[in-house]
Amino acid sequence: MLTALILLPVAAAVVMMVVPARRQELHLPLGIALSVLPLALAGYVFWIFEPAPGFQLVELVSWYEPWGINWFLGIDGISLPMVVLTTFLVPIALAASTSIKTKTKEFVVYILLLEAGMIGVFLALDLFLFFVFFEAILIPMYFIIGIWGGERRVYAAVKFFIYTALGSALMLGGIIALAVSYSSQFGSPSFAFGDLASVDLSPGSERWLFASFALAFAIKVPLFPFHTWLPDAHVEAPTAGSVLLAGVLLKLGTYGLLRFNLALFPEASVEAVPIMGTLAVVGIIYGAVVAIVQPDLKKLVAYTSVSHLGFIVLGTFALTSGGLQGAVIQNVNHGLTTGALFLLVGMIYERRHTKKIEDFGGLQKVMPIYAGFFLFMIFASIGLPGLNGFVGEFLILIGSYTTLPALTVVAAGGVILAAIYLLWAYERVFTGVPDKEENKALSDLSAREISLLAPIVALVLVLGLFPGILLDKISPSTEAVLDYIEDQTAYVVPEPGRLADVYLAGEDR
Amino acid sequence: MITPPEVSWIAIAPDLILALGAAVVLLVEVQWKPAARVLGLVTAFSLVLAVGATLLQKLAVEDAMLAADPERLVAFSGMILMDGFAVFSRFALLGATVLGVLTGWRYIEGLGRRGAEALALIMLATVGFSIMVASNNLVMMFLGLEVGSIALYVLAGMSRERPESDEAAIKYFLLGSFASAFFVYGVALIYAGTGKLAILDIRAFFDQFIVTSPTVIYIGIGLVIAGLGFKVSAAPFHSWAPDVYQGAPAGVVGYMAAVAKIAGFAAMARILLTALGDLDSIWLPIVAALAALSMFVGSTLALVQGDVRRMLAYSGVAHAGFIMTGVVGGETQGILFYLAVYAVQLLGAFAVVVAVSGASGARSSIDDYRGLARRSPGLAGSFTVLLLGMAGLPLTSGFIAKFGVFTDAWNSGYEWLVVVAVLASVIAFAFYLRIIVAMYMDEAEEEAPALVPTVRWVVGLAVVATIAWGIFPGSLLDLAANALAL
Amino acid sequence: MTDFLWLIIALPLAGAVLLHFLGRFVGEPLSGWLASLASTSAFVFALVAAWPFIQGGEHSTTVLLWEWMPAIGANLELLWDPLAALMVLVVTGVGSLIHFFAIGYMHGDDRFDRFFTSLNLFMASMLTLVLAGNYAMLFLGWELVGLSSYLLIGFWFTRPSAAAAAKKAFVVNRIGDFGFMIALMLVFASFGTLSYAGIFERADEVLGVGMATAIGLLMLVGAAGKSAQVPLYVWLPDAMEGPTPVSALIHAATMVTAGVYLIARSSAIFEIAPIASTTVATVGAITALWAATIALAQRDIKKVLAYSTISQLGYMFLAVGAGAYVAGVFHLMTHAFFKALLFLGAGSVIHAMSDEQDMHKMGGLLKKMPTTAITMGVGTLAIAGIPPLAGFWSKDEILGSVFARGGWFSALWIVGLVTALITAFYMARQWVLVFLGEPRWSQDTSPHEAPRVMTIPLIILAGLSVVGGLLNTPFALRLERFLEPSFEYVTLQNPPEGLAMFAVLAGLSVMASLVGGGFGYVSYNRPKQRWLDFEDGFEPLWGTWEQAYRVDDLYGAAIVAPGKKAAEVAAFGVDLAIIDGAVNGVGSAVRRLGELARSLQTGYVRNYGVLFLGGALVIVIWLVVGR
Amino acid sequence: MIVSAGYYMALAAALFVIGALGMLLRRNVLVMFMCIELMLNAVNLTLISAGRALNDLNGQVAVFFILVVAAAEVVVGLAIIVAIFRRRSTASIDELSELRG
Repeated sequence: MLTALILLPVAAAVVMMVVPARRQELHLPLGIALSVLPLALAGYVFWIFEPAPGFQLVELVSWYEPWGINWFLGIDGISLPMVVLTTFLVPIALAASTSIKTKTKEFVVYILLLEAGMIGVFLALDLFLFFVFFEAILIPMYFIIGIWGGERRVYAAVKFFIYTALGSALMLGGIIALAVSYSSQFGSPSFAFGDLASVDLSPGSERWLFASFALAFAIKVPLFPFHTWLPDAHVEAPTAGSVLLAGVLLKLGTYGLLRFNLALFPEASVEAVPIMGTLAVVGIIYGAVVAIVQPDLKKLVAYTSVSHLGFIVLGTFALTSGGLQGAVIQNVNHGLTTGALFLLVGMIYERRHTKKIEDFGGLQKVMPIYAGFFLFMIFASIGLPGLNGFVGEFLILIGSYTTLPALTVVAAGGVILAAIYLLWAYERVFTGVPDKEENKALSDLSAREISLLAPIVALVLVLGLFPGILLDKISPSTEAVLDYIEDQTAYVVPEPGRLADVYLAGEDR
Repeated sequence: MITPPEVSWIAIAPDLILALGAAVVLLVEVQWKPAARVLGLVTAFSLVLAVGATLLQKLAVEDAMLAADPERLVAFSGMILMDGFAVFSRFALLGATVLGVLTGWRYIEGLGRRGAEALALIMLATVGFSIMVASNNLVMMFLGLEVGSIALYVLAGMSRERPESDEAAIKYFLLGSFASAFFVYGVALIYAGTGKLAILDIRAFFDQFIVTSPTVIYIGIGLVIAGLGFKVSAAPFHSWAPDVYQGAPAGVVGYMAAVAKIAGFAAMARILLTALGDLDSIWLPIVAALAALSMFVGSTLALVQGDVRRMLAYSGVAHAGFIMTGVVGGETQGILFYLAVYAVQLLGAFAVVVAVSGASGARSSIDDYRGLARRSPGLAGSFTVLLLGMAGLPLTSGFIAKFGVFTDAWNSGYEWLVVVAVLASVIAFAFYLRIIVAMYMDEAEEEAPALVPTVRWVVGLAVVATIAWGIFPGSLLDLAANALAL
Repeated sequence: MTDFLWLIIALPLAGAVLLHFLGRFVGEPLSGWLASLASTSAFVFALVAAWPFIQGGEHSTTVLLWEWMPAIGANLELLWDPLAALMVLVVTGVGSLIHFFAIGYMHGDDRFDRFFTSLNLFMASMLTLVLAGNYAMLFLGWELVGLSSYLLIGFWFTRPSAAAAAKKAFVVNRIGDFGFMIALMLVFASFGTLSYAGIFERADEVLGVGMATAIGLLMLVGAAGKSAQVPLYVWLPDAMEGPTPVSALIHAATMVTAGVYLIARSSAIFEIAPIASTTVATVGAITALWAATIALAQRDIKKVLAYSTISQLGYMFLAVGAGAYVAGVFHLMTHAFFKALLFLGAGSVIHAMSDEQDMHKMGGLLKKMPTTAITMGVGTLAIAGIPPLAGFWSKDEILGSVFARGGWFSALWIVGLVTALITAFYMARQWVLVFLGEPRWSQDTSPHEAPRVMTIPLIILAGLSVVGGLLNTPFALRLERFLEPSFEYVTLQNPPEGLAMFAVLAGLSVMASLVGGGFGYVSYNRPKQRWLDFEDGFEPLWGTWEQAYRVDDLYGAAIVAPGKKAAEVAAFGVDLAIIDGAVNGVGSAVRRLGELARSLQTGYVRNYGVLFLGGALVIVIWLVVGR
Repeated sequence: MIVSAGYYMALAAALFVIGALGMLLRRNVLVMFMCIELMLNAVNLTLISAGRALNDLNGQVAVFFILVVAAAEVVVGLAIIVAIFRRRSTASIDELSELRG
């Protein structure tokens, strides 16, 4: 089942390759149709997934026995939402790519291969296999940015590639070190996630290994101060690229931190809580502050990602139920809202061929439907309760306070800044009287464009009001992570309710 | 009563066949002045026979191993070994030769009557290196090295139209001889210190004795490493490589680079791992340092090149560093696997270079690759796969190879070297990407390069091998694992 | 009955959804009537549901709708208790009247249906806020009313000032929310849940004084944002950019009272935190006086009411801070009546004056629009605190309760009294400037009385402003008995006992109102704009008031401008130059290293030889010497 | 007088160094060539003296091979030099430095 989930997009890519290059009108519709298949399968997996801890639908095939590497897949409550999100966003990203006029076939192929890689990352339970997917997705993304991107696409693509490759290269060292320790302790080589978690590490080497993994994921997230590749990549990438980049690729980092860092190096994770938390919070505030004055709409949205993903990292390293659940669900939420924002920016870019905020003004008058969608997504991104962004953010904030009070308070300041940068941008782009000639004749969204956004809007609402759909499946797995950490270390998840004694001890009742 | 030495024909059968083939090619040419195709057929026939003979060797090796009688694998009074290691290396050399001849076929054809010389030289070079990887005696190894090298010097200078060819040849020749002198002086000093020339004897010597004043031996080891470092183009002994890669005829450069690297590393593994395995505390730090230096020098210099062939040369320097990481790791499996996949990628890459820049190799600037994806998508895609393979991205054989040598090096305690290696491979990404950028992201109005069928085969084969060994590395890894040195 | 409580929220929500998608086809005025229907039916439904409370003896109930974020004890659950019931009734009651009014007011606007969509959305949000059974859901409503407020202030988005005001309102509210969120973190950390049910009962055993104070003060920050208290009030005057019914509904009667509601709802926590309570009261008193002085000098008819609203909200804060929760809520209710009335009346005037809002350009409208004038007059008397109108009873209860606290609160009591005086003055000033004196409007405007769909709500509200106070007089504390179950964990502060005390205190406040009102009437009911000289006589104080103490400029110079500067430094100085510079610097450093190494590759064989020999020598030397 | 093998080997080392330095210092390709021959002969001397000292024939036999190799090198080297000389009419190695970087 899970193998099929990975191989379906690959098969779809192969089918695409067979289509003659000159039948350009076929490429995109066919691609969209084919990309719905993985979505259907992922939906089925979601349906049969039991809300229980541990991995389900596990598949294990030996790859090269003497090295202990395996085709080892499984899904749990942490990866399930990510897989569904990935398969959900790909058809939308493809359908939003009508402006791709050159080499459409290759474009679709790259997107499908990218999808396979992303799904693979989320499903892999063998670290070797994980790394293969983790690194392999760089290639299609590199081409997507580099071939169909904007003016400085080559710079952005190379920067994206090299920067993230730098992180994963060091992680490769970490994986090798872990595997070597395993085989020296247990006598046989293995890269299986569960096996490597049982390796006995000295505190010093555990810290180093934690750092090697954390750096790779921090660059991917991207965590401050490793974020500067992101605005460049986003600004230059075509819409579909931005959507998938923000929607899924960044989540590989947060997913990795949650899945691998916490479970493989519980001791070091507990130690690293202040560092990771601080970086996350600095990123929240810093990303938001920098976003305020960005002159380019896409860059602005890119910096909001830096800020929003800081919340996810904060929630992850808060090591509480609320924090972890919030982190997982916020992965999905951010993917939806930011993905939608990039779609929206792409739609206006197709009409006006500019993304500069100052080139707009008064758009709400000429494009009311567009403005409505934009505003909706802005509020989803700000974290308006009732919409999805709030659920994650609130769970994270409330959940993180018990372990990281000071940092969480600062992080909460990010919600003010979010309102400032997004609403100010909205004000400049949409309100007032349209005074530029080019803007007066803009056409509002077409039915096709509305149909791209509508499913996202629906999900934003559904997840905002009924997050239980996801949380029920997520929580057993996140609880299992916490139990594991408590089991392995001296760390105890603080029981909220006793904190009054902890933090304000000594006062009279 | 002198007993004549026992002759084990099978042990040298491939070499004999190729040497004979070379002679036949030359004789036929002189006698009948046939079309180039006839000479090509003779060469192909010889190569096929040689491969067949090597297969027989492999069976013999398996028999001997089953019979637990390794003595059978020592031939010619201990001069030649026919162990798994030699057989695997020989396979790699023969494979490189086949691909090399195919790549250079258009060039060889174009040489006219001197084409026969080129074919003969190629075969003789393979003979030399083949003896080198199989020799159990340091002087024997030197002989093989020189036979192979001298043939390569001449090959490098075969182009008459391009003055760079002369320069490449004389540089290669002078520096190569210089390095050989160092190598053989090192051999002499080891001999002076131990009284042994045979590799297995030296190993036995160090198993039995602890040398009290080992200075002479140490100097000998150092000089041997330097000499071999030259052959494999490890920094700082690499300076010839870019000039020769750029100057020598494009058609044969891939072959030259591949066989020299295979033979050089096979010899290095034999000497360091087998003969001097007990002295690893002596040479490990040196090899590790050279590996680190090579990876960095190769990557950073490749980054600033404007000529694809020079870039590939520096990438070769970096790869020498990666393979030396495998030597530090001490496992022949990793080294042999890396050599095999790298040789294939290198030959494939040079086949692309031949296709793009023409047989004489005049146009190999990175500008000549602009917009290749539009002009010739298949070629560009293939080159991309090969470059990514060399860069070591997952799902290519290069990744498995790198992963193997890194793991071995980590296992032997050289963690820092692995860290250096992964960082260097990131720098390496940057210059492989430069070529890809030129092919895919720059536009240029030029004609699609004409693809010779033989070149197309080589490229296709290399691409398939790169991907296949990247996804299903098991078979080749098993072969390499079984290719043990005595 | 409580099983269908969700309908109270669902009805206006359904209206909003329906109008959002179909409003364009329904058109004017039907969409307005539909929205009004949704709101009114919610009112009727709430009345039915609240009946058991009115009869007495019914316990409060919690209704779980569905699980939302169980990990932090935050589900979608409704708490139906007297406090909630009262709030719901006020919101739906006043809200419905404003809906009707708006049908007339918004006549001819090309986004008529959109307006009612947002209005219904607001109703649903506000009802969510007051019906919430836990803090998370309260926060849901809290933010949704902020959203509706944003949408409605910026309803005329083509006006840059409206758009800016909308943004400002949301952002300033977010500053308050920041405090509120931290308060919620502390609540969760202390109780392990955000559900009222799990909090208030255990508050005194779980919370220490320090923690309770922290929570209380942080909640105050949130409340100050939403209820426009010092120093976060600056968004409310700007919010007058919205259509006047919006100002009446959101920025006078309902949404801005959410802060008061929050503190009243959290009375169990404030009970343990006297410092927090006192701070609440002090902030309220300062706000009351501060805003009242600004209201004195405003020329814009809506600005007067806006600052008046801020001032009156200050009263409510003063009340709840003093522990007089019922008095606070009581004033909340009466204020909803008369302030909605005043705003709607102002709207009627503006409507009649073709969108003129400057009172200097009005005058003499009494004859042109008598209904508006009289109803507004009732409202003016009510807010001024003239007995027996609604405002008198509620304001008097507040002042009496504050007086009864004694100590520091005595000072606050004096502030309240002074404020009452000023309030009466500026309300009189407004009424006189608008309705009496000679007409100062230009010839081409022809003021006229509003249509009945607008005047009937005015009349109803005027009636409520008259009798509303009778709900809770010292002689019959009906409201207090009604609300008592909601404040079971606190001891309610009441005015001093005894009729004599009541007479003295009431006499004082009535005196203040009469003096202020009379002075205002006399000063402004003079021909030939002689009141201009009167105002000039107060310079420069008057100018300062007129410019609202220039607080906006201060915030702009002290916070906004430096903030923007800092953001620019961060974005272009730190991010581009330093961080990205470092990243690119590493790249170019590697390249430069390559170039450097390249210069070693000279092409001369001798140099290659030297390199080779050097390498070999280093190895040999290391082998011989270095080991 | 018996001269110990050490002296021969020291002489060989000196010859080797002289050859190496000559290779680096001289400009004429032919002379550089001779220097390489000198280095190889130093190797030969080392092998012979070591073989003699160890009373082992192998070293001395090896010398024959190296001599042959040296001869082969000369043949090829001279051929290359002749080819270059034809084209450029110079035997100075410094003229040949177009490939660099």
